Amino acid sequence: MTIHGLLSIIAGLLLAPLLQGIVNRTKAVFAGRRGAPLLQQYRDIARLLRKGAVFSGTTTWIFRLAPSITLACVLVALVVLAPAPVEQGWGFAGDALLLAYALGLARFLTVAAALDTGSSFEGMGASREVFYSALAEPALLVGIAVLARVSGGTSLASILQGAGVAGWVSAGTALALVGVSFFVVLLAENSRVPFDDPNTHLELTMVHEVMVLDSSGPDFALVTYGASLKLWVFSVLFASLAVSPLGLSGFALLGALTAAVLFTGVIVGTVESTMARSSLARAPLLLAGACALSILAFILASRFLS
Amino acid sequence: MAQAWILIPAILILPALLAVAGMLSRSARAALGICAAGTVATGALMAALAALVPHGGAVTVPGGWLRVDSLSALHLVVMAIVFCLGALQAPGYFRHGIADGSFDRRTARRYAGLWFGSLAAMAAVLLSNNLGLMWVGIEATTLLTAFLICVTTTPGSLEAMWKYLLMCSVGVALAFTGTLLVAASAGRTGIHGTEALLWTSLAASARGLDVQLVKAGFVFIVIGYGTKAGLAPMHNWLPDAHSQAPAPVSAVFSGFLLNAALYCILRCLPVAEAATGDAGWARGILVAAGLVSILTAAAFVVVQRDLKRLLAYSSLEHIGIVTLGAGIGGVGAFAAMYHMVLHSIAKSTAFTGAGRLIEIFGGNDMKRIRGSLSAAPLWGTCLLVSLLALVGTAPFGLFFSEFMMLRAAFGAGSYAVGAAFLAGLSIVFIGVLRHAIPMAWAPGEKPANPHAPGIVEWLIVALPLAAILLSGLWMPSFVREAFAAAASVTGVLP
Amino acid sequence: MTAMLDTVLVALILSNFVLLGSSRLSSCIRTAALQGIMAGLLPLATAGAGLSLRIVALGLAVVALKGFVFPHLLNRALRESATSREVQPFVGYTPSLLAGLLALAASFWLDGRLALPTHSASSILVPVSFSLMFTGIFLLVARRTAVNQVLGYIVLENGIYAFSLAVVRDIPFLVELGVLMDMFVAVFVMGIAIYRINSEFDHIDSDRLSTLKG
Amino acid sequence: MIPALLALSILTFAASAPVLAMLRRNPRAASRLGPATAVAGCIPGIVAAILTLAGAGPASATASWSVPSGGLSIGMDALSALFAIPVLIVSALAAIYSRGYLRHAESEGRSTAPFWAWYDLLAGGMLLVTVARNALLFLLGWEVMALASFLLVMFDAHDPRVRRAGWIYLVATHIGTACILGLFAILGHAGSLEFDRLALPAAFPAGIAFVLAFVGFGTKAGFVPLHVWLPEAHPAAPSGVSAVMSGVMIKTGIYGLLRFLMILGTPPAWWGWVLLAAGVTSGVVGVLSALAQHDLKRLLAYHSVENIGIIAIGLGLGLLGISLGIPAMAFLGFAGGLLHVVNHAVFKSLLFMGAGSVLERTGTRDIDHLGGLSKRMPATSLCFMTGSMAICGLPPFNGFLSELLIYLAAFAGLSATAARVPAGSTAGLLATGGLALIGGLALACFTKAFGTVFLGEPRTPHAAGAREVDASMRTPMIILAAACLCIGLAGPAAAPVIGPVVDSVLAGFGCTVSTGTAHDALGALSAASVASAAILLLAASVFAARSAILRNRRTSTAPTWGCGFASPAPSMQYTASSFADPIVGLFGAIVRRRRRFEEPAGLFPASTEFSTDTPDVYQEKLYKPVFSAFERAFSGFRVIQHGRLNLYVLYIAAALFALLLWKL
Repeated sequence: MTIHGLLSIIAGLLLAPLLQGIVNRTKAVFAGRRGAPLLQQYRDIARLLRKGAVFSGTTTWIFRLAPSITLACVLVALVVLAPAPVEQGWGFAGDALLLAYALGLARFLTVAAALDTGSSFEGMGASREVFYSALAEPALLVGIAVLARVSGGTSLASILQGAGVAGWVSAGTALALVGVSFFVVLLAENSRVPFDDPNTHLELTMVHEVMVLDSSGPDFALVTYGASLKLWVFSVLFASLAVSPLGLSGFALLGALTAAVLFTGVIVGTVESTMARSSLARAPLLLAGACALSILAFILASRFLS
Repeated sequence: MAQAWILIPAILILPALLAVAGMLSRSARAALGICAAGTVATGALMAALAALVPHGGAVTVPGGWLRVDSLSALHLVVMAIVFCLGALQAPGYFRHGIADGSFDRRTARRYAGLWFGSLAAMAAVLLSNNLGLMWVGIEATTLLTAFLICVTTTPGSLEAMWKYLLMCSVGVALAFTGTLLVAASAGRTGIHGTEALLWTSLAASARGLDVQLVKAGFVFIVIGYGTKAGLAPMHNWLPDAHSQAPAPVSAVFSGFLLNAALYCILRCLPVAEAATGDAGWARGILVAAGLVSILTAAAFVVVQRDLKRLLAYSSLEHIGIVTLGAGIGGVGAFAAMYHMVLHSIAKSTAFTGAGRLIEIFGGNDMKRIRGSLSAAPLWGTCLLVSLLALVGTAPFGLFFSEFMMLRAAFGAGSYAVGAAFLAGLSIVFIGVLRHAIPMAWAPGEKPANPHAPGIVEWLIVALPLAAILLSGLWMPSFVREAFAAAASVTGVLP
Repeated sequence: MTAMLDTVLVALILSNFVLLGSSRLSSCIRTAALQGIMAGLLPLATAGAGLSLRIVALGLAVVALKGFVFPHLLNRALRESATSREVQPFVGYTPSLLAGLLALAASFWLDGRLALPTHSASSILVPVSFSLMFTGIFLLVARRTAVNQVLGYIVLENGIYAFSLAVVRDIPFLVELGVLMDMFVAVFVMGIAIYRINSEFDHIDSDRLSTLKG
Repeated sequence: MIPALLALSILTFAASAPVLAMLRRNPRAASRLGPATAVAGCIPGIVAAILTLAGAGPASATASWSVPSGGLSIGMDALSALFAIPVLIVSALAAIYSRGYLRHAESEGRSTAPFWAWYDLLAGGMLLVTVARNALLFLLGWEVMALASFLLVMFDAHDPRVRRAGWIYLVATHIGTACILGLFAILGHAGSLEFDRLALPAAFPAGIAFVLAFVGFGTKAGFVPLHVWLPEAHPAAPSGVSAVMSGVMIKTGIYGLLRFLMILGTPPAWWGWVLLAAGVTSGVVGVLSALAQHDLKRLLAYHSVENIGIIAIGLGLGLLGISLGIPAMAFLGFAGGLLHVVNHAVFKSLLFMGAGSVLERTGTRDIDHLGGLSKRMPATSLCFMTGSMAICGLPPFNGFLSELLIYLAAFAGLSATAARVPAGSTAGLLATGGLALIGGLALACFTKAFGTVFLGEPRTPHAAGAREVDASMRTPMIILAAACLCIGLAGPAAAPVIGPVVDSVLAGFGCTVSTGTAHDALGALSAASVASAAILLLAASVFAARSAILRNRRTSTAPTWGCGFASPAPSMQYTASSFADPIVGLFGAIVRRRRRFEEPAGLFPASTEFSTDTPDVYQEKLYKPVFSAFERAFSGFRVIQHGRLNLYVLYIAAALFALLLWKL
C-alpha cells in the first residue's frame, strides 16, 4: 500500500465525525443559527466513552456485541473503499460486494440489537431500516455495475479510476446519472432527510436514531462513530465519482477527494435544509427512482460504448 | 417332453370335474375350500405346462386344435396367479356372508360351479389354436361370469349383470363376424374347411390372405373382443360389473377376464399385420384404441367416488396401456407383456384389499374409507401399495414397463402418441392418489373391530406385492425371455 | 334354387320391417321366430348339390331353437312380466322403419365396398345378412323393454349366421355346434336374467336399469 | 475402490430399510438402529466423494442389471462428488438430529420404525441419483427419493394440512418425473440408457429436450412457478426431514439439470436466458413470499425457492458465458452456482433444524407467538443467527463467497468484452440487480425471523416456557454453524476444490477455459476470506476495548425505554407481520396478503380478531383455476357413462362404423 492509500484511510478515520459537523453546521447556517461547533461530534464521542452504561433487562449478549461488530464492519468497508480512488491495484475483484455486504452485516446486527430490546419503537425503526436498504442495495449495485461496464474493471479501484476522464468523455451522462443515484443511496443508507430526520425527537418518525434508543455509554459511542464512518464511506463513493473527470493523481487527487467528501457534507446539509422529510409511502418511490436512474445510466452507457 | 400336450386336455377337464365337485359340496365353506384347492391345483398344472413350452416353440395337441405357444403360456401363468389370488381370498371375503346366511350352501355351490366353469372356459380360450373355438371360449366366459356378478343378488348387481351380458354378447357376436371374415379371407390361399380357422395355418400363409377381408375382419375383431376387453368406447359395462361383483370375482375380472379378450385381439394382430404388408395398418388401430382407453380412464378416475369403480377405470387404463404397447410393437410389445403380467397381479391384490376395506368400512364410497392404514393395517397397506404400484411409481415394475413403452413410442417417432400417453398416465396418477391419500391417512371413524387377518391373507397380500416390487429391481433371464418370446408372437416391427 | 333362396332372403328383409314397425311384443316374438325358421332353412337352400346330413341336422337344430325354444322362453318371460307392448320406444315406429331402410341401403353399400369373395348361390345373401345385423343392433339401441333387446340380439345372430353361410364354405362342425350352444345359452341366460330382473324390479324396461353411472 | 465404497453406502441404506420397517413392534431398537444405519450408510459415500475431490479422479463401474436396458452403472466424478458430499453429510447430521426430535413422537407411543426405513431410503435414493450413470438407475433413485420423502412428509398425516401438503408434493413431483421420463425416452432412442450413450435423435429439436429437462428437474429444484409444492411439503415434514429436503434433496434437481444439459450439447443462448430469468424470478418471488409468512418453516421453505433462484442465476450466467463466448462469465457463474449449492445445503439445513428445535420446544411455528428464545435456548439461538447471516450472504459466512462468485460472473459479463457482447452485459446487469434486490430483501426477512423468534420478550406462554434442546439436536446444529463460518473463512482452500469441478462441467459442455485466468478469478475468494477474518478480528478487538472500558464503569440494568410509557407488555412488541408490512405492501402485486378483520362493534366491543395469511399467488391464480377447470371438464365427461344400456350398444356400433370408415 502506498502512502496515498494509507492517508485516505487515516483521513476517513479522523475526519468522519467532522463530516457530521459540517452537515449540521450547514443546516444551522440555512436556519440562520450559529449551530453546534464543527467538532461537536468528537466531543460527544469522547463524553460517551467516559460514561457507564445502562442495559435493558430484556437484552442479551447480542445487544452488547452488536455495536462492536457493526463498527468493525464499517471499518472494513472504509479500508476497502477509501484507498480505491487513489491507489492502483487496491482491493480485489468484487470488493464492491464486500463493501455492500459488510455494511449489510452491520445492518443485520444493528437491527438485531434493536429487536433485542423488545421495544415496539425500535422494532418499527428496524422495519424501516431494512425496508429502505432493501431498495437502496439494488440502486447501489446497479450503479456500480454501470461503472464496471464503463470502466471494464471488476475491483473498486479499477472501477473508480477507470471511470476517469475517458469515461466521462464517452459516457458522461450515464456517469452523472449514477452519481445522482449514489447520492440518493447515500441519503437513504445514512438515514438523512428525506428518508429520515435525524434531528427529530418524535420516535414514531425516526429510522436510525430510534433503533439505538436503548444504547448508552461506550456502546453508543461506537454506534455514533460507526454512523459517521458510514456517511464518510458513502461520501467517498459519491465524491470519487465527482472528482474523477478532473484527471488528477497522487496527493492532488487525495486532497481533491477529501475536499469533495467534505463538500458532500455541505450538499447533504443543503438538501436537508431545503427539503422536507417525505412520507413513508414516498420514500420507496425515491429509491425506486434511483434504481431507475441507474438502469437508465446502464442503457445509455451501453449505447455510448457500442 | 414330447408328451407335454397331455397337460392341455388335463387343464380343460380338471376344472370341469372340479365344477361338479363344487356343485355337490356339503357346505358353503367346503365349496369355497374346493375352489381354493382346486384352483391352486389347476394353476399348478397351467404353470407346469407353461414351463414346458419350448423357447419360441409350441406344444400342440395332435389334430392341431389345441396348442400352447409363448404368448398363451405367459397368459396361462398370469391366469393361474390371478385365479389363485381370487380363490384364496374368497373364504375370508365371504366369511360374513356365510355367518349371516346370505351366502348359503346353494349360493356357494353355484359359485363354485361357475368359478370352475369360467376357469375352464378361459383356459379354453388360451389353449385353442382354432379361432372358432377361441370364440366359443370367450362367449362361454361371458355367460358364466355374468352369473358370478350377481352371486348375491342385489338390484345393482342385476343391473350390472344385464349390461355386461348384453354388451358383451353383442361384442362377441361382432367378433364372430370378424372371425368369419378372417376365415373367408383364406379362400384364395387354398386353405380349406377346418384349416381356415386354425391360427397356425392362417399365420403361416398370412401374406396370401385377401387383404380387404382381413381388414374388415380385424376391425370386427377389435370392436368385438375389444368390447369384452373393455377398450373405450365399448367399456361401459366394465365399471358397473366391477363395482357390483364380489371382490374375488372383481379380481378375476380385472386381473384376467380383460386380458383373455385382449389375448384374442393379439392373436389376430400378426395375421392382420402380415396380410396388410406389415405397414402398421393393424397396429395403428390398437394404438388409437389404447390411447382412447387411457384418456377416457384418466378423465373418469379423477372424478370417481366409488372405490371399486376407481379400480375398474384403472383397469381400463391399463388394458389401454397394454393395447398401446402391443400396437407400438417391438420394445413396446415386450413392455406390453411385462405390463400385462404386473397389472394383473397388482390389480387382483388391489381388489383383495379394496374388498376387505369396503367390508370393514361398510360401503364402496371412498369418502367413508378413512385412515385405513391405522384401522386395518394389512388391508390399508395392501390397497395403498397396490395403488402406488398401479399408478406407476418406481421402484414398482409398472413404472419400468411404462417407461419402456414411452421409449418405444418415441423410438418409433410417434412423439404425439408418447406425449398423450404420458399425459394420461399423469392424470391417472393424480386422480388415483387424490383418493388414495385420504383413504390411507385421513382420520375418521374407527370401524368396529376388524377381523384379524390370518396367515393366508398375509401371504396373498405380501407375496404379490413383493413380486411387483422385486420385478422393478430384478428380472431373471427366463422371465425376460418369456416376455420377449410372447412379444414376438404378436409380430415384430417392420 | 336361386329363386327360392332369393324369396327367403326377401322374406327375411320383410320380417325385419315387421319387427321394426310392430309394438306388440308377442307379435315381435312370433316374427322373430319366423325369421329364425327361415334362417335355419337357409343352409338347405344354399348348400345346393352338397346337401349333407350334417347340414340338414344343423338346419333343423337352428329351426328348433330359434323357431320354438326361444319364442317359448321369451313368451314365458313376457307373461310373467305382464307387459304386452313396447309403449314408448326410444325411436318411434315410423322412424324405425326409415332406419331399417337406411340400414338396408348401407348394407348394399358395404357389400359393394367390401367386394367379398362370396358364395355364388345368391347375390343378395351378404347384404341381407348385413341388414339383419344392423337391424338387430338398431333394435338393441332403440327399444326399451328387455324382451325386445333380446329379440334384437337374436336378429343380430341371425344376421351373423346368414353371413357365415355366405362367406365360409364349411365351418368345422364342432365350432358350429359350439356357436349354436353358445347362442342357445346366451338367450337362455338372458331369459333368466329378464326373469330375475322382473322379480326384483317389477318391470323389464331396461332403460330404467340406469342407476349405475359415472 | 470408489465405486465399491459407493455401492457399500447404497447397499447399507437399501438393506437397512426393510429391516427397520420390520421393527415396527420394537420402537426402541428402531430408534437406535435408524440413526446408526443412516450415519453408517453415509460414511463410505463421504469418503468416496472426498477421495474423488482430493484428486482420485473420476471412477465408475458397471454391472449388468437384469431389467431391460438397465445397467448398474455408478460412477463418481467431480460434479457428483460435489453434490454427494452435502447430501450425505446433511443426511447424517439430520439423522442424529431426528433421533432427538422424534423422542416426542415416541413418548406418544408412535413407532418411528417406518420413519427410519423411509429415511434410509431417502438418503440412499439421493446418493443413487448423484452417482447413477444409467438413466434407468437414475430414475430408480429419483423415484425412491420422491416416494420416501413423500412418506416422510406424511409422518404427521393426522393433520389435514400435512395430507394436503403431501398430495401437492406428490402431484408436483410426478409432473416433474413425467417430463424426465419423456426426456430420457427421447435421449435413449438408440436403445442404451447408459449416460455416455444418451444422445438426441438426429434432427430432433434440442429446445424441446431442454424444456423437458427444465420443467422436470426444475420442479424438484423449485423454480418459480414450479415451486408450489415446496412451501407446502417442507414445513409439513418432521424438521430433520425438512432439513434434508430443503437442504439437499431439491439440489438433485440442479444436479439433474446440469448433468443432462451437458448431454444435450452446446447450449444456445436462450437456455441461459431462461435459467437466468427463472433464477431472478424465483429469487425475488421466493424472498418476497418468505417475507409475508409468519409460519417459520414455511418462511424457510420459501427461502429455498429464493436460493435455488440464486443458484439458477449462477448457472444461467454460466450457460450464457458458454454460448456468448465469455469464458470468465461461464467459469465464475458455474463456480458460484455450484458453491452455492454446497453453502445452501449447510445453512438451510441448519436453519430448518433450528426451526425444528423451536417447534419442538414451544409447539408452535407461528413467529408471532414466539420471542425471547435467545435467553432460553442460547445454543439454538446462536446457531440460527449464524444461519441467518449466512443465508443473507453476509461475511464472514459461507453464503458470501458463493454470492460473490455469481456477482463476479455478472461483472465479467459486464466488463470483460463489454463493447462486443451487449447481451453479456445485459445478463450481468440483470443478475446484479436481481441479486442485490434479493440480498436486501433476504436481510429484511431474516432480521424479521431471527428477531421476532429469538429476541425481545416471549409473546406467549409457549415461548416463555421453552428450554434448550438436548445434545443430539444441538450437536448437528453446532457442527453446521461451524461449517458456515469455516467455509466462509476457507476461501483460499475453496478454489482448488471448486476449480476442477467447474472445469469438468465446462468440459462437459465442450468449452475449455484457460485455467490460469479463470482460476485467478477464484483468488477473490481468498481476499474475501481475508476480509472476513479481518472483520472478525476487528470486531473482537473493538469488543475487547469496549469491555475493558466498561469494566471500571458502573453498568446497571433497567427496563427497555418505552418513550415514557410506564408498563410495557410483551404483546406490545413489534410483530413479524408489522415488521414486514411495508415491504409486503410495496410488492403487493407479487405477494397477496389476505386480511381477516372483524370490525369492533358496539360501544363496548367484547372481542375482535385480526389475522393475515399469504397464500401462494401461483397456486391461487395459476394452478387452482387450471386444476378445477380440468376437474369440471372431466366431470362433464362423466355424461358418457350415463347408465343407459341402449346408448352403450350404440357406442359399440358407432365405434365399429367409425373404424370401418377410417380403416377400410
